[in-house]
Amino acid sequence: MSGYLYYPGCSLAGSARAYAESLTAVLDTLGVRLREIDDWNCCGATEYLTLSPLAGYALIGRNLALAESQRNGSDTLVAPCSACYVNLAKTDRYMRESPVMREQLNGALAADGMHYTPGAVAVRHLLEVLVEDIGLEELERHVTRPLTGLRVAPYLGCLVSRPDYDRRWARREQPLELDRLVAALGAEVVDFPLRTACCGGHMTQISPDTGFELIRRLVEAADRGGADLLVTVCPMCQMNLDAYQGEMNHHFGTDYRLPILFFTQLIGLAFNLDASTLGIGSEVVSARDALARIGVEVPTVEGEPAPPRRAKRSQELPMPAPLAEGDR
Amino acid sequence: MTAANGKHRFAMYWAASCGGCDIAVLNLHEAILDFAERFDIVFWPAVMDAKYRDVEAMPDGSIDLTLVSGSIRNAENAEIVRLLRRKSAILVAFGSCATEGCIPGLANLGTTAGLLDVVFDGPGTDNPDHLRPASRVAVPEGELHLPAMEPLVRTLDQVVEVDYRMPGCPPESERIAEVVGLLTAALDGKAGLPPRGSVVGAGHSTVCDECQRDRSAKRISEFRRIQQLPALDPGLCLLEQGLPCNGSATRDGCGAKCPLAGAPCIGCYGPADGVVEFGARLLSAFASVVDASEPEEIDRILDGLPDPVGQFYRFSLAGSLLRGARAARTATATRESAP
Amino acid sequence: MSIAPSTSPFEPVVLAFTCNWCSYRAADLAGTARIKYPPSVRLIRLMCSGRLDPAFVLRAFASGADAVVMTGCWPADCHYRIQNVKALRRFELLHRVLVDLGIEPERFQRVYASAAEGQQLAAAFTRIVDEVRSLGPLAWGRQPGIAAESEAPADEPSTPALEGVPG
Amino acid sequence: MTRAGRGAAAPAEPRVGVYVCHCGTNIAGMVDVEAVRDWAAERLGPHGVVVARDYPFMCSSLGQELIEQDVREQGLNRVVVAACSPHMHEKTFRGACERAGLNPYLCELVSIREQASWVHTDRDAATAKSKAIVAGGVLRVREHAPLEPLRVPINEATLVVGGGIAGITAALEIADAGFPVHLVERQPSIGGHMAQFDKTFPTLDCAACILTPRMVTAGTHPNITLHTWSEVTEVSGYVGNFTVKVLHRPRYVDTDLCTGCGICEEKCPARVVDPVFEAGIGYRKAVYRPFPQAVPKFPVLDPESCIFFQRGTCKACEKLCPTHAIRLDQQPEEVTLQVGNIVLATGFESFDARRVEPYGYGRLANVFTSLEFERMSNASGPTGGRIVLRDGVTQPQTVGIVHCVGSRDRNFNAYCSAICCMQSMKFAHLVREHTDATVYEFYIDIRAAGKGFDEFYQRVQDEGTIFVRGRVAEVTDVLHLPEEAKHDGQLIIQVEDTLVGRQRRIPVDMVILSVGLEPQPDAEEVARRFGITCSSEGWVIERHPKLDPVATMTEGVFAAGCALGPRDIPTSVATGSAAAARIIGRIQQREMALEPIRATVDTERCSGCRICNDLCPYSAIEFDEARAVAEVNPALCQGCGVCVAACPAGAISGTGFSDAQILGQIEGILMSTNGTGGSPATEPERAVPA
Repeated sequence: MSGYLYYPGCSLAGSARAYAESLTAVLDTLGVRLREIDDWNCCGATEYLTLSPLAGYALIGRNLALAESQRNGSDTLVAPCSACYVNLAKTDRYMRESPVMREQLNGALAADGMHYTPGAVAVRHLLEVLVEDIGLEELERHVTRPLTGLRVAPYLGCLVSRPDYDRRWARREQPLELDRLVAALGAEVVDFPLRTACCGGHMTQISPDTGFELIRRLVEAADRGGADLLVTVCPMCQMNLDAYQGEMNHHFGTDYRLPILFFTQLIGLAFNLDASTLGIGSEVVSARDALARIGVEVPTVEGEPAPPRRAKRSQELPMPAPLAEGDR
Repeated sequence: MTAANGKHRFAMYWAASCGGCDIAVLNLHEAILDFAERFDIVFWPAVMDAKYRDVEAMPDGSIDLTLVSGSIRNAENAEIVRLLRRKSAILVAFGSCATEGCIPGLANLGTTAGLLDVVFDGPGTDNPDHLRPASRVAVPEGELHLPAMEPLVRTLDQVVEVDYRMPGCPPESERIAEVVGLLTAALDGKAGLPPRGSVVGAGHSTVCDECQRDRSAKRISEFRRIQQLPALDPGLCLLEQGLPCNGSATRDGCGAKCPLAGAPCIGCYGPADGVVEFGARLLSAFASVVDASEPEEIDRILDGLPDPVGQFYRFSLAGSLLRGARAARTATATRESAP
Repeated sequence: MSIAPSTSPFEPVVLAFTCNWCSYRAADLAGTARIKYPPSVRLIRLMCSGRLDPAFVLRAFASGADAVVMTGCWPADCHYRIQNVKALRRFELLHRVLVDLGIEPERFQRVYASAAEGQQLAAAFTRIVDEVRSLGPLAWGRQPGIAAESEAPADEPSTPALEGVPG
Repeated sequence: MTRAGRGAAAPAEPRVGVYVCHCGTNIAGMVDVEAVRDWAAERLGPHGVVVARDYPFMCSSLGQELIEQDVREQGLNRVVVAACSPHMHEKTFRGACERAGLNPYLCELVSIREQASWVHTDRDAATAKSKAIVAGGVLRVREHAPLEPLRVPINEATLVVGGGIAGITAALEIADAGFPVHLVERQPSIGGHMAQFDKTFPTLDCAACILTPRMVTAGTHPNITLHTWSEVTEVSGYVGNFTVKVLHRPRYVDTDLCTGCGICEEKCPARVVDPVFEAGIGYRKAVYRPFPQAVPKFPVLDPESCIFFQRGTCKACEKLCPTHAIRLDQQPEEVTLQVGNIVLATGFESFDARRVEPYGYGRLANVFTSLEFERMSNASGPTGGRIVLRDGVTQPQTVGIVHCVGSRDRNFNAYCSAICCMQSMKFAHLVREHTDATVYEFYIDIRAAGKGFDEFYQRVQDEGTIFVRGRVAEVTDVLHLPEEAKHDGQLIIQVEDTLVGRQRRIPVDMVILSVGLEPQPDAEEVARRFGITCSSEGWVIERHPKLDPVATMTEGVFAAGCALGPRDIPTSVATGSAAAARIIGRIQQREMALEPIRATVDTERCSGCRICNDLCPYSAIEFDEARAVAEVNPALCQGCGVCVAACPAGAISGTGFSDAQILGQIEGILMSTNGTGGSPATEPERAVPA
């Protein structure tokens, strides 16, 4: 497996350290090499672009230029954070499409003797690399502790599959890549329609009532689906759902205790890696009870799928089958 | 016009030519004696001394039959063929160079300047002062003149009107004997002349007509060079063995000597009657039987023809529709890149 | 005599060969729907792109076309089942030959268009004209020095009554 | 090298007439037709043009008479008409020439409308291009040779593919005219989608009541052979003379013995969801008739769901059949049919609503598709006509009907599905008729353009249905707190109400998705099999969308019904009848003239290289081993010209599109049209003022 250029972004060095630790542990196991680009800077988040587009895009473009100059055979730039991923992909796309933008940004970069050739690197999210490049079969091969019996709500957040500049996701409204990955680990995917709904973003700071309601919907939907825990692919989503769950409960008078893990933590558990190397324990809503369901009580055999939760009534009309992979 | 001695007056000129056509005529063997009986040779630089001014002194139309071999490369070639045209009753473009341009015509793939660079400054040439031939050079004795090279090699009919064309590199001697016999009979008034402008000394179909190799419906999955074949099937069509044989589009008349000897036809007899572009016929035929439908696979098979222009235009470039395109583009590119 | 003065912008002449069943009808559809494309594109109808003899393309370039387009049915949608595949094979080989003969690759292109794709065909024509416009005229016959051929006799391919090369 | 082409030599010195059409202002508005006329007369004079005229409408009888008169009086032996596409009026002008005694193939129609006036905006450029097009036509027509059309006999039998209402109509019309018809249907019964419906809009008459008599007539008609549970696997030949292979899938029932009593179906223990006729909300047995009025009356046995085929034991049907008609060892059977014409009435498939994920179909139990609702509202359907939620019991109190699901949506299909406004309003009426529910219609625009349609729209409005103009964003069971707490268990429809200009969240018990119509999933493959073309969506392309809406580009193959695009029942019936009328006319002619565009080999020049031998998909090229030459069988040749372009010896020539004709056209089209010599301002010598 050839190496990938790696853009960690600020969260992975801070609030989402568990993400950084678990992805390192998992990729080491898979033998995938990440090469962190030297001297990277802020991805631009959302603020810069609204204040000063040129400065914002130039900030992002600097990361792309660094990646290009450090390519050395790898031409995929992996970002684990959804916001970083979108910003980098967006800038590359705009530079490919707009000669004006290309000229302006490269003009700005030239101040530091830098240059970016649009399309020089392919910006991709870690989830996509794991599912498409490494492949579910390879992941399954490393699963030594199937997560049988663990019911998981797969949550992508709003940024990964939208706006999807390069049409990488087959079903943008409800991408199933994370579902398939979770299933490959042996866990049960629960019905969770809010895969791509908003986690609240910065609303927790600006308008807490709105933020809490957005968090509530996600937690409530996962709970209704019967989830033991929810996995995310984005540091912002993880923080909102995990750190603000208590305040949300307080606001609505509810008592949800839904653990929020990074998908890499779940993969690490299935690979039978030590929980401490996966950053487990650093979450606010403890995953201890949920994780007790695997590895301890539940035997590690391929189980029958869980029975439907409602008994079928005789007059009930049949439901259509779920849309199969590859259907139009 | 017939000379006082009852002989017809004959001339043969070589323009840009290797001399092979002249040798092919001499190769008539004993028949050359008959030839000498029937013709007064008034001008034939390859075999006898002659002066242009002698030709200039002849009355217009006084030469009964003139064969011109070679393509038109320089001002001298052009001047002499115009002179001969004026002096000749029948002018035959003789051999591939005169009819189609032949090997000299491939010079049109580059510029004259580029050609001179290769010749006068190539790795095998010691020319420290980078001298080039010039059409006028002043020396102490006066000014020397050399005929200027023309920017493009031309076929004879691009310079003067020709009465007949006789293809081949060189034309086969038997065919020459036939044609000379035919024209002699006509000059003697014993037979009619063939229609003006027609091809003489060749057939009306293509080389496959004379080739005895076994053929079936064609599908080519690989083009190969002869040394890449494990063994040459002695009886099977060469094209079907993957050898790029030009026989299917090349006018018959040579007796299919090359393919019958196991060497692919290279196309020296030119196209069949009425064909607009020889190279087009060949490339269309080859491409039609490429056994592939996907672009990648088609590409792979076509990669077996590393020099398609050399394959399809070896003899006909100077007479082809796009004969000057590459020279012109190269010249433009050179001019534009010049400071 | 028809060479545009150097001050006026160059407008290429593009000859497009069309298939009676798909691209010609797409061109008809472009007309019916009043979809615009540059007037420098001129069409010739064949029954199938498989009828396109390489000699037609060479003749077109020799007679003054700045670009030639082969249009036809999409792969596997040929009205004559598989004949567009033969067209494709010839296109590929002819393209190699043309490049070796000094014609820029953009001057000979192929475009697929079903009978319903008037819009797409017009867009392709517009794109090709733009590309060729930026290449400039082919005009190899009028290069300095090359024009020496003009002294050729009546045997020149173009009949004397025809004008020289437009564009 | 000489310029001699390979076409047949012109019989006499060409005398060409050029006729430039104004087409009202269609051409004259963008092309200076007088300038084109004058230019042709002057500059093309050396190429044989002896008369050039313009006329407001060349295709009018006066325009045609102009040509006829010139042919007679001026001895024209070639005609070029510069007007519209040859696909429009080639026959017209050839006819005019023929009436004047000139071989019709000595006429060339060049298009300065579709190719110039309609696609360009610069009058000078369009005029210059028109001159070039005319010059191309003149230099081409010089090389034309007189031709005779090929005549082929028409087989009386017709193949109709698809047994929906369009196919049934076409089959009945042809059969009633006295000619044999083979009607092929993929499903066990004819009837198509219409058989699934309860009511038809806007009259609300019962679908079964009007359809079943026609099905029975088709099933018993002496001139109609039904091939149900069958598919066309191969088509070869050409108009008048197609050979078609039809695969009869095994029914596992001997139809000679079966009486259609239904005991096998009743006794069959395997009960499975019926995704086809019952649209997935009802059940059928492993041996079944899709519905009681099925034609033919014989059941089919589906081995996928049959206990015997899956587990090896059962055979209840075989044991209990009173006439011993069950044949569990039946094999597929292929029959070969000879037909002269073909009607493709292959219909549509409903859009798969699961693809619009935000609408939750397949996840949210009480989201239904239009086809599911059709079956539910049908008295003989799975609920006996009761409008209920997925639990099979509860009547909805509120119903939301969503229009344009999969239609008018660039993510799915850009086109309008034509029937979904009307079917949605029909649903609203039916819900109101059967329940007290409040009904919402969520629409983009109401398209009620048919006869009685808008009146129906008014009626449904009067009945109290609430119309909300806006595209539904989402159907969800995720509630927004606190205001939606009371709607737990219901569905929320999120929509931007564009008439009031705000977002609304409307709670409902039941959602009906009015799904669009899509081509059959194998439409492209079928098109390829029948040698016709489809649009990029997959609908059959008509020969002309307005003037020839049921013919295809392929002679002898017609289309009807929704194979051509979304349409309602009356239009499906109309196109079925229209296709039938076209075919009956042809059969009565007994033979038909085809364009004489064929390849021929000059065997004198053929060297027997065998380059061409493998190039013809119709096997028209034969190699004569004895003479070592190739020959073209004109009966099989379709005139594509591939072998003409391939022949290395130049020994193959093609009529209608000879080298000389095309090279002439190239020369003409590339002729300078804006040079100084031909200034239209000067009075042309040969012009004949109109």
